[in-house]
Amino acid sequence: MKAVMSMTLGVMTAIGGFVDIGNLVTSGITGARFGMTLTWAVLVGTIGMALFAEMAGRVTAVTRKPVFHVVRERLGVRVSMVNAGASTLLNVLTLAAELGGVSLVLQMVTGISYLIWVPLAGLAAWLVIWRMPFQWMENIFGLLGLGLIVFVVALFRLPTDWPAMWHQAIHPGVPAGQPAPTWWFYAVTLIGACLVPYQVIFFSSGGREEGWTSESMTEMRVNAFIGFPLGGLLSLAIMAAAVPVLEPAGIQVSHLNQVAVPVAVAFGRAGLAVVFVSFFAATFAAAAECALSSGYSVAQYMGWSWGKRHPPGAAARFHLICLASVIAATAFTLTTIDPVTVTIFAVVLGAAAVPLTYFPILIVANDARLMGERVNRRWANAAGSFFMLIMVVVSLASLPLLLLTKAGQ
Amino acid sequence: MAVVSDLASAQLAARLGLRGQSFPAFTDGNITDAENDADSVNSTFGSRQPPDSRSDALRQKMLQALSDATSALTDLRVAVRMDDRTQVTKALAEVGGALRHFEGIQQELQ
Amino acid sequence: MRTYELIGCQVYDAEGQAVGTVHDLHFRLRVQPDGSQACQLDALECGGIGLGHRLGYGEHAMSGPWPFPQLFRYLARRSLAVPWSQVTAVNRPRIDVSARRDQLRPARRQGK
Amino acid sequence: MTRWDEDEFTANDLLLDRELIDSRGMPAGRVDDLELTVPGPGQPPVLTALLCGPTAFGPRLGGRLGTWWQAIGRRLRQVTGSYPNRIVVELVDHVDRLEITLLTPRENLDSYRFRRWAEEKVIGRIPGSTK
Repeated sequence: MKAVMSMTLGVMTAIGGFVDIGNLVTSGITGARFGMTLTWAVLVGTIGMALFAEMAGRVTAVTRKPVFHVVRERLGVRVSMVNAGASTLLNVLTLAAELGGVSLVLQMVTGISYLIWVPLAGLAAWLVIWRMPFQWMENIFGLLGLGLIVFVVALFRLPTDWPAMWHQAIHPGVPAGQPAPTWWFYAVTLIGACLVPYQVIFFSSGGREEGWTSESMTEMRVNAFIGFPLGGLLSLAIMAAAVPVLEPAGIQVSHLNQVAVPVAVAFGRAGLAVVFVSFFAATFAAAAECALSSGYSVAQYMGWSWGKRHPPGAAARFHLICLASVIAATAFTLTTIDPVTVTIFAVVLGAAAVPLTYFPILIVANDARLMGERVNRRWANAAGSFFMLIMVVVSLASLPLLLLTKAGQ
Repeated sequence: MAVVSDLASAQLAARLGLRGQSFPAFTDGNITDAENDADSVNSTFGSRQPPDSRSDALRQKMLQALSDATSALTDLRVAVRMDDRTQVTKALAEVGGALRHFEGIQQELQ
Repeated sequence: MRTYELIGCQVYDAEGQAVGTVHDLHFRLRVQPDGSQACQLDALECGGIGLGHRLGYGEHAMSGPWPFPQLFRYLARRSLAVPWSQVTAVNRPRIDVSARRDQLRPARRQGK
Repeated sequence: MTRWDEDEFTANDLLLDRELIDSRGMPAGRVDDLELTVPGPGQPPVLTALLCGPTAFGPRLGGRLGTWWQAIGRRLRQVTGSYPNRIVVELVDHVDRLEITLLTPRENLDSYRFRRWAEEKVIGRIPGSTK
């Protein structure tokens, strides 16, 4: 019974944990502007994430070391330094976007400018890293993040034209009157939002924090193969909710509060309250995970002790890096750059760096000397290579599209 | 057209407010965002020089529509903050008018 | 002596022909006369593409993903093992060896 | 006597960049370089110590970044000269594909001052750092 309990808990936290500011913003924008024609991008991103998360989780469970711990031995000093450096910078940028998201949610609720909330959000995120036990952090915010299901329920209250949306999803194509490059740009942002580097860094390091062993393989696989896809479904629900409400009225999403409007139309104040709580939980959990991931990347590269399972004093430099990234992200967000724009840039730059983050996972999961009989099967390699190809294409297309469409104008 | 989106967004938010389906801070946030976006469109559009006379007439009409839109949004924000239902409904009518004005211009452009 | 003084050096054989750059050091465990064990530098692995070895593709233990095992085995086929006993001079970035290029046998990994 | 997982291996296989775990299971950095010494004339060099720290890591990085990294290391350790932290082979307990375990706790290793600085000057000062 206890195993089933912890399994369901794991799935729920994976669902709640999957969605972050990147998914909220990109799903809201694309739903309002392109309807459901970009459903395929969310599916590609989610399946790719589930696949590589399972591989990374398997490496962690078998070797009892997070996957990026082995990267420096595999890619050599220079290449792995580029990998660690790039993912740390990306983690800080994503952390800035997440802190911006948390502050925007608090602005939605209180009406007080988000800039006031940024330092408080940063301090709260750091306090969670500093003292909140790892399991609590996962469970509390993961479960609260489940509130996003309100978008799924809202679809049944809203005048949703299911056949038309289903048709759009099945026959993806640039909707009439919309510029093709912008459509492809948002496809890249949706895929990037699902494959944000910190998520796989956190998934595998978190697995080590929770002490996964070969016995916890099923729990890990349930998290990866059920938790993440359901998280992807939530992103689709947010996109779908915008179609019956925002698209007909010609409303383009450029602020986070517009993403919540469809639930207000469906359920009024009660619905809004649930959205506020789940938006807060999703972005706040992501902020804590981002800060931890920058600590994980640097500490695992340098061989320092890391993780929340040690008292902070025993992993001093790890906590120093986490603290520094929270301060840097808070300062970056306080420069009043619009958090939504920061999110788009973080997601697109993430998409550009995706192969750098995911390629080592594919390699390490194939080493029989490390993985024993848990090495990648043929299907895992075939699917992994297929998605790696997609990731390379997405990565090559991301920056040109960013410049061409001036971040999705 | 970005301004059409701002007008529609503010209109929807105000209607939700009137129907009690939203929180004051949330309605106000949506309308203020719309107003700020419309202002920035207004200022960037105003600074551009038209190439020839036909587009100059069009530009005058557009400038007029833009300033109507921004003032309508400001009236709406003020009304919502005063929480005065009649003022809000009046401002909503103004926003609706600006919206129809823009739809007219869009027909003309096609 | 430290590894960075060896790894990355260009190896030249008796006739001054370039054999390749050193990408790894091969060690063998030996029991010393006084009973203690020592980890002796047995040979320098040079030539070919070191990346394949680095990624772990040197020893047929990698099950995929296609095409990497085949690709890296092809790229690494020219890697040679230069026994340390035949090294005559080490002054970075050049290492001189007394043997001739064709006398050198391929790096141990291909055999296993 | 060090227990080796394999009796024939290469530096990249088992040694370079491997994580060092001290006798209490705490990470103690990574092997940034190896020290080889020739015991006598005509004899092949033998591994005598594992080296870690910025002054060991810098040269392997190479290029401007490497020299810059090394310079930082030298400044951090002017007290004991620029030679990197040395972990003699006799202190090594077991070497396998995953990690290298040592026979002493990491406090005994003269590892870098950055860890002590972070522990005492920054993290130690924040309440709750020892719980």
